[in-house]
Amino acid sequence: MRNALKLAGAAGLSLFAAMPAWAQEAAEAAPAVPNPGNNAWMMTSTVLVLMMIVPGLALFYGGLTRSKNMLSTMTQIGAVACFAMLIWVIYGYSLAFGDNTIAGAEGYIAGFSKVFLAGVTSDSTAATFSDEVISEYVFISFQMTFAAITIALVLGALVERFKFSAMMVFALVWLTIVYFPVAHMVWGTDGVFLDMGALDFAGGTVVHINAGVSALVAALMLGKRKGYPNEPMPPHSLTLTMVGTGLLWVGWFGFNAGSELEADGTAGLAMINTFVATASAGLFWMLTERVMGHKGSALGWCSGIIAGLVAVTPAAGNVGPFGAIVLGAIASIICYFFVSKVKPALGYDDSLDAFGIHGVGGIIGAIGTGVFHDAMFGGPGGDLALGAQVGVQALAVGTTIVWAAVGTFIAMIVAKALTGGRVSEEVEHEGLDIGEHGERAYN
Amino acid sequence: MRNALKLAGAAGLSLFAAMPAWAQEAAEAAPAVPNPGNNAWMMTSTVLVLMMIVPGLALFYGGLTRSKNMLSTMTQIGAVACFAMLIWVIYGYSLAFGDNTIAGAEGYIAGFSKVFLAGVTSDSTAATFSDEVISEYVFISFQMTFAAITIALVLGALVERFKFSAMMVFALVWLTIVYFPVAHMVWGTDGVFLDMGALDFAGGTVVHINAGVSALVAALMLGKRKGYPNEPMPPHSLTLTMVGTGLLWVGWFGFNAGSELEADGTAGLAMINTFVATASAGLFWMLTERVMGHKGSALGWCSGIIAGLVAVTPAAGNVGPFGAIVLGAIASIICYFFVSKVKPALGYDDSLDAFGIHGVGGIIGAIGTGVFHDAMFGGPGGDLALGAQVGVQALAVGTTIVWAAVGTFIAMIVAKALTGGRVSEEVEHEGLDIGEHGERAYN
Amino acid sequence: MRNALKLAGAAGLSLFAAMPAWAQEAAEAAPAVPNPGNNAWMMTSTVLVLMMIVPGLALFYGGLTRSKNMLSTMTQIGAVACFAMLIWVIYGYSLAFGDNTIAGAEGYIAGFSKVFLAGVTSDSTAATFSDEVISEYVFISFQMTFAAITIALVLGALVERFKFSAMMVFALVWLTIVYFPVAHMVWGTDGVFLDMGALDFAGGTVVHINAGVSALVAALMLGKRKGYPNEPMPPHSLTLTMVGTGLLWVGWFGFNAGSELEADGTAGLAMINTFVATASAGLFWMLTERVMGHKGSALGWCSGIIAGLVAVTPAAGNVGPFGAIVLGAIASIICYFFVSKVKPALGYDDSLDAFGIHGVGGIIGAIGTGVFHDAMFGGPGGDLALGAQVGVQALAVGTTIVWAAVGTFIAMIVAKALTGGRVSEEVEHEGLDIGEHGERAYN
Amino acid sequence: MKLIIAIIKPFKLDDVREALTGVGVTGMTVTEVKGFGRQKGQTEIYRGAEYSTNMVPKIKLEIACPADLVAGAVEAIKSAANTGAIGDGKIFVLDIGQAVRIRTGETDETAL
Amino acid sequence: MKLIIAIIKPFKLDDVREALTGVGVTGMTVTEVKGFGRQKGQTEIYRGAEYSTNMVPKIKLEIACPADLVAGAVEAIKSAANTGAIGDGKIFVLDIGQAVRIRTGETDETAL
Amino acid sequence: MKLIIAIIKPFKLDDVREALTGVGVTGMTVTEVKGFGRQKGQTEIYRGAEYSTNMVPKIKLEIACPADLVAGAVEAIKSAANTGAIGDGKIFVLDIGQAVRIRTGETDETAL
Ligand SMILES: Nc1ncnc2c1ncn2[C@@H]1O[C@H](COP(=O)(O)OP(=O)(O)O)[C@@H](O)[C@H]1O
Ligand SMILES: Nc1ncnc2c1ncn2[C@@H]1O[C@H](COP(=O)(O)OP(=O)(O)O)[C@@H](O)[C@H]1O
Ligand SMILES: Nc1ncnc2c1ncn2[C@@H]1O[C@H](COP(=O)(O)OP(=O)(O)O)[C@@H](O)[C@H]1O
Repeated sequence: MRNALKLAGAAGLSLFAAMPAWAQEAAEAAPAVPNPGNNAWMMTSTVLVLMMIVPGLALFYGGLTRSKNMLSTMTQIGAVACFAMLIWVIYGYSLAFGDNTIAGAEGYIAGFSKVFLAGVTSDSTAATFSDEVISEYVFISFQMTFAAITIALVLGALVERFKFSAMMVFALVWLTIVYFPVAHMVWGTDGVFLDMGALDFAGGTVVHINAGVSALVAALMLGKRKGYPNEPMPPHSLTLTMVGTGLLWVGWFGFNAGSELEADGTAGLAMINTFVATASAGLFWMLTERVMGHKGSALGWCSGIIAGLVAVTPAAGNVGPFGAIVLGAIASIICYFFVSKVKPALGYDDSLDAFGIHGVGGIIGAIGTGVFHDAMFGGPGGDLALGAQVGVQALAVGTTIVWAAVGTFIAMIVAKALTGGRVSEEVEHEGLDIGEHGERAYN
Repeated sequence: MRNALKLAGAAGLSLFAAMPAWAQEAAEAAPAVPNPGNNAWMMTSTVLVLMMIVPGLALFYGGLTRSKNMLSTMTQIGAVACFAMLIWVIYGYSLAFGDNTIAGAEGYIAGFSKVFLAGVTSDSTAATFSDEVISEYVFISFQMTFAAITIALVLGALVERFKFSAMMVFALVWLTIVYFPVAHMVWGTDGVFLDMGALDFAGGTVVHINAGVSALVAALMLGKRKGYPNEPMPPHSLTLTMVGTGLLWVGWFGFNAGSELEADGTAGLAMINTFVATASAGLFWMLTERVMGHKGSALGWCSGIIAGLVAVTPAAGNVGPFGAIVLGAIASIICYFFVSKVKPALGYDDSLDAFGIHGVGGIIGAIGTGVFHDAMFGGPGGDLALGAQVGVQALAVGTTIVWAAVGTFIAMIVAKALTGGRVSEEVEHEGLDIGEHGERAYN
Repeated sequence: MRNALKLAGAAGLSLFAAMPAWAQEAAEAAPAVPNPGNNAWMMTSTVLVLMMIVPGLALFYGGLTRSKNMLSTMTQIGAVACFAMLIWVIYGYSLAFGDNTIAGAEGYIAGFSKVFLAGVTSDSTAATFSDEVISEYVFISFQMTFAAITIALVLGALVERFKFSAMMVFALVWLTIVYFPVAHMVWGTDGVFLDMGALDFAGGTVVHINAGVSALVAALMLGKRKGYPNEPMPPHSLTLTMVGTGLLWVGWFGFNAGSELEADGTAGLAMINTFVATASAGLFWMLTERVMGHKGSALGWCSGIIAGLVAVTPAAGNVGPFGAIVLGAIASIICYFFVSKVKPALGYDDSLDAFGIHGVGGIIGAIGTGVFHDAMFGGPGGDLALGAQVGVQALAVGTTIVWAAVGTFIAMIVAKALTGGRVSEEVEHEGLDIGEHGERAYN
Repeated sequence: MKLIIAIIKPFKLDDVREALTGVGVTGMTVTEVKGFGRQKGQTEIYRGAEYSTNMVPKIKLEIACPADLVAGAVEAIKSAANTGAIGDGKIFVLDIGQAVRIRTGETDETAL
Repeated sequence: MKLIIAIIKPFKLDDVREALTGVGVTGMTVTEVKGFGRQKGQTEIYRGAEYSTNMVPKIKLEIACPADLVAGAVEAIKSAANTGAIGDGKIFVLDIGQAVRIRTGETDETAL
Repeated sequence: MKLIIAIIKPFKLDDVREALTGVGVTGMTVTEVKGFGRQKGQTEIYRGAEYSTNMVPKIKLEIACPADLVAGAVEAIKSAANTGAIGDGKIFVLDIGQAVRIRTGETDETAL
């Protein structure tokens, strides 16, 4: 979702310019009713984001684990998404998007006015960035899927050893003290990031930097998988990982183009950028592998696709297609080095590179959005004070990093205290499928 | 799809209230043209329901069978869906939604006026519950996918032993004498269930109770799989079952929110309920497993998800989100006990629990809709005569059960007479993939 | 996409007939703003076509190869799609849909006016066939996916031996000299096929005949897989092929109904035809197998589904549902014989039958559209000079065949010259997954 | 000590294992194999390409046991695995020179 | 009676089976195995993590046959499986003490 | 020449292979098998249906080696594969009558 205030004005103007006088009057007179086209697009987008989680992310992550942990990986993703949805309607939506605020926390968190969705009915609407509205239930659902996927992304660093119960406790605390506040900072009408003019079209900060940094901190606190890095742990099914990659790409259009909240031309821009940044990133990862003396790999293609999607998330409606292509390429190359060189050098076990791709890619995307938004690079942003915008972006990024790191630290402490955090050595060795769920993925 | 008459009035009123006078006049004067937003949403919904069948249900069911029957399971689902589509356009749509009726069968079946889609063109429209319309071809397609998935669901009780040819004969008879009449009772403008005021938003009666009860009767008539229950028959790929579960959930939004026929706020309500009832049911199944002294399982999560989706189907636009959460939890717990305790105790072989989840969950959903529709439980139904509504719901359920049981009995008799019904012992033993299709799923 | 000029007129008329006078005036006065419903449907359609490529086609083709080439097949599809997307925004869109033309090539290719999407912004629109518009970025994205899937389809004839680098070079040349010109002939406002009145609703000529013929020529030039046809090369996972088939069917609604560019009744017609032609073709392939003394097979069902989808592509909005059913059946039967009898007799190695299904099915669809468009067969075309229309269709088909064959010949020469074209015997033997990508699909 | 190698039909595994337990065999090692012999494999057809595999899925059992148990074990396998149809499989008996239980280091008959 | 155990390259299976049929062998049992020896395995890289497996996919054949057939069978395998490249595999011959055909109860050479 | 057959726990494969290399073994053949013995398998439950498999995944090693290497090899396996817990596995030693290297035709000890 982009800078609401600024763009809302512009879109509103152009819309009105395109309408005859009688219609303008009518539009002003009538109470807001959602245009079915916008509602339809937002429902479609919501469904697409769910598809990113199950089966998308479940397959992407699951294929990368060993077969003895396949069900554990998929079930943790599925179950934590369910849990996030329930928390969301109980108090999450209120804390992130409620219309009052907790005194003293203005700009950082909303209040409890919409706990249990108080007051929302089928006729309630939520404003878009122009003067249109969509059904509030649709908006709540759309945003619900964002919360669900973000916590699921964190698991990428923790699979193959994190207890199911620990994950549930972690999710409860983390969503409450990390996700809802950061979501409010970016998307709340008085949110501090929005206020400082940070550009973040579809939630690069809230979703990817947040998840990536939290994944890193949690992985450090949880410790390495037994045998890592000496024992070979090749992906048990790159086929499934590729299926997951495809579904993530497909679903990401709901994520990015849906964040416009309308089926308009800016959504179209977000869509084309989500195509080309991703295509560029997929190819550039493989190219980088070649340049580094290796074969271009299938997992490289997948990794590039995700890196590109992550990087274009904040940029989607904020840059031009050729800015997006360059951004995708840069993100892909840097993530490649991070994942293949920096991580092994540092030796921590971010098992599926949740930080290496979502964290690093998210940061590149956020900063890059500040650059490529400029008209000079084909962006829709006019001639900006480039340096200033980049500074604002960096400030938002930095704040998110610190917030996520501290919050994750607390959430992990609680999770470990209540559940132990990590499965027993024996379960880790036999696999979490049998140990935690009493099943095998393949018979 | 919900109670058309009652809700249509309400929605119409609120819509008009929101429009200036000139627009009201215009709306009355102009012949009905579909709003592209509603048409778009309904086309999207239709596509989503197809995705529920292939690959959704095919994977969900297929993953639960043994690998030697994988292709048989998937092909039966795919082929019977194709067959249902052809029957639908030839005479099914006419019998269910045609505008005349067969004398003496008013309320139970429509007539032959639309056989071969007589009179339908690109300009034909179908009314929604407000005064909007959608393209009739879109409506026919949407409803076509409902017929196709319902017959496919029945197969869950019959896999691993039911002949392909028997399935085709069964489908022809069953659709004709069970599905089309029951669909008319629920959705026909003069349908008896509609007439008595039964609430069924998206077809819980027609689809799930119908399919579940038919599955049970057919399974009893077909007999157990050789070796059941002594021989272990673990799912050959819970991974694929989880993929199917995800796709079913994703597609179900077309099913439930699409049943509003418009992209309005009630569709939004159906959407959010389909999220939270399902999330709740997924977690409550796992929780019940824990309470019963077992591990929370991946298949438990999947089973809960489906139970929740089934239960929320009649309720989707008829209850509030917190009613939906409770309904999902109840359905999940009861289905758990049914599937894990009652079925083994009774000893019949409903192989993939088509009755245990769709039948039982459907009944809970139908009755529960009568309860949670009430404003007292956060439903949109105002203060109702709760007991009376529940009575009406129960009557519709009971009628469906009897109708489905009798019709299935006849259809199975015919299928067995013409084809033998069951594959030979040898084929059952070698697997239906080789025996019926001459292929292996994995090489 | 259908014959723009003719149908545009008709649709415009009926639309205006349905509007009150004040609205007609308003519509004339206002500059074109996309209706959100149409934009929403086109974005959904675009996403659906991407899903056809990844994971759809990747699984469909991948499942049919041996497991040692699974990743190679999927990665080639993914990477070539990415490459096509980048080429598309750089100069492809301009050459196919740009608004100037290269002197002397009028009707065959557009010019360079929109290279790098020059001049396109979020406010740019593209005309539909009535007097509506959609966002140009959405139109570009939609068409981008068509270019991407077409080149990916060609790979079906080349898998298990074609070098990754060769494929990239081939794609660059082929898109430039085959795809962009043929797309312009069919869809360009001055395109020669459009001009002669050829009917092609969703691109049967551009996509399927083009890809199929090119696949045949390329396969002949590349040579057979080592061991073909003596060594058994059974599909390594028909399960995944069936998943791919399901996703292709689901996505094809974006392809076909999306080609209307609006969410109107004609899109509804395209949708229902895409259901029933496909259902018919799926069943008729299995039936033909039975008639020929074999078992009806899972792969037969899949093959029929694809044959039906291919055949209905040019016909989607141009025939009635029962014409579509017949067309699907005919395509399925002929493709069956082509693939099972003619190909083995001729002895070339079109590995996954890209020509046998897309080429042959595409030709049947194109000619059949000329026949079933006629009102006599329930088509929307009125009483036409049937013979004349069929002649026009045949001319378009013939031109495409020659163009594709010559262009592919050139592209393969270039690819072979620059990269060698084919992997070494050793790599072919070990599998391209290890040899070209350094990975295994399953561990 | 002897090593009994038995090739049986896969669906007979449970019966055979029970029969062996009945005669005092306490352990065995099981491998999924493919057998080639008199029994003909199934024919698969994919888009007109026919593959008659000739290879039939079988289960191989390896049972180490003291010499005096061999006769009973062979008999047990023979009757439990028999269906009377072609492809029921074979039993081979080989000599074992030495046996060790890894956990305890016990050797020979006590190791089995 | 002898048990011939042969480890060969997977793609040689059909050739070897034909060669064996040629010298009168009527049955065999086939297992997918991994071999460790002089031949080096492929290197796989996943996001920078390199795995050199050292394990190469091989096919193991087990052929029970009368002693007088052994020389011919070994020769047949040797020539059919030979590519001249490292990793072609091995042949081992062991003694079988007893053989039984499960279906008929026939024993020893008639059981093969 | 002897054929050492060892059944071990899967996760011990790397350790055992290294230990064997250490005592001069240059090749071996590895098979994934399931073992039945004292060690109990895991219980799986699917919708209330409980399956206790009794079958535990194991790795089978086959090592052909000269007689004088056997003692060392057995010792190496024994110590590398030992965890002290039930299910560590077994080692069996059989006689090999003849050995051939397919690539070169070398026979007996030089073939190993
Ligand atoms: N000479 C042999 N050596 C090793 N295994 C054999 C031999 N002959 C048969 N087998 C195994 O026994 C199985 C059954 O043999 P087959 O000839 O098909 O039928 P039958 O058991 O009735 O003799 C084969 O599938 C194969 O696995
Ligand atoms: N000592 C051994 N015991 C058992 N199998 C062996 C032994 N040595 C080699 N093998 C098997 O033979 C295969 C080929 O051996 P290798 O040393 O790679 O090449 P070569 O066949 O040319 O000697 C190995 O992959 C392994 O399966
Ligand atoms: N008599 C036997 N013959 C062949 N294999 C055996 C035999 N007994 C045990 N095994 C193998 O050894 C493995 C370990 O045996 P088990 O009895 O579980 O424990 P332990 O190794 O501690 O004695 C079994 O899983 C099986 O594969």
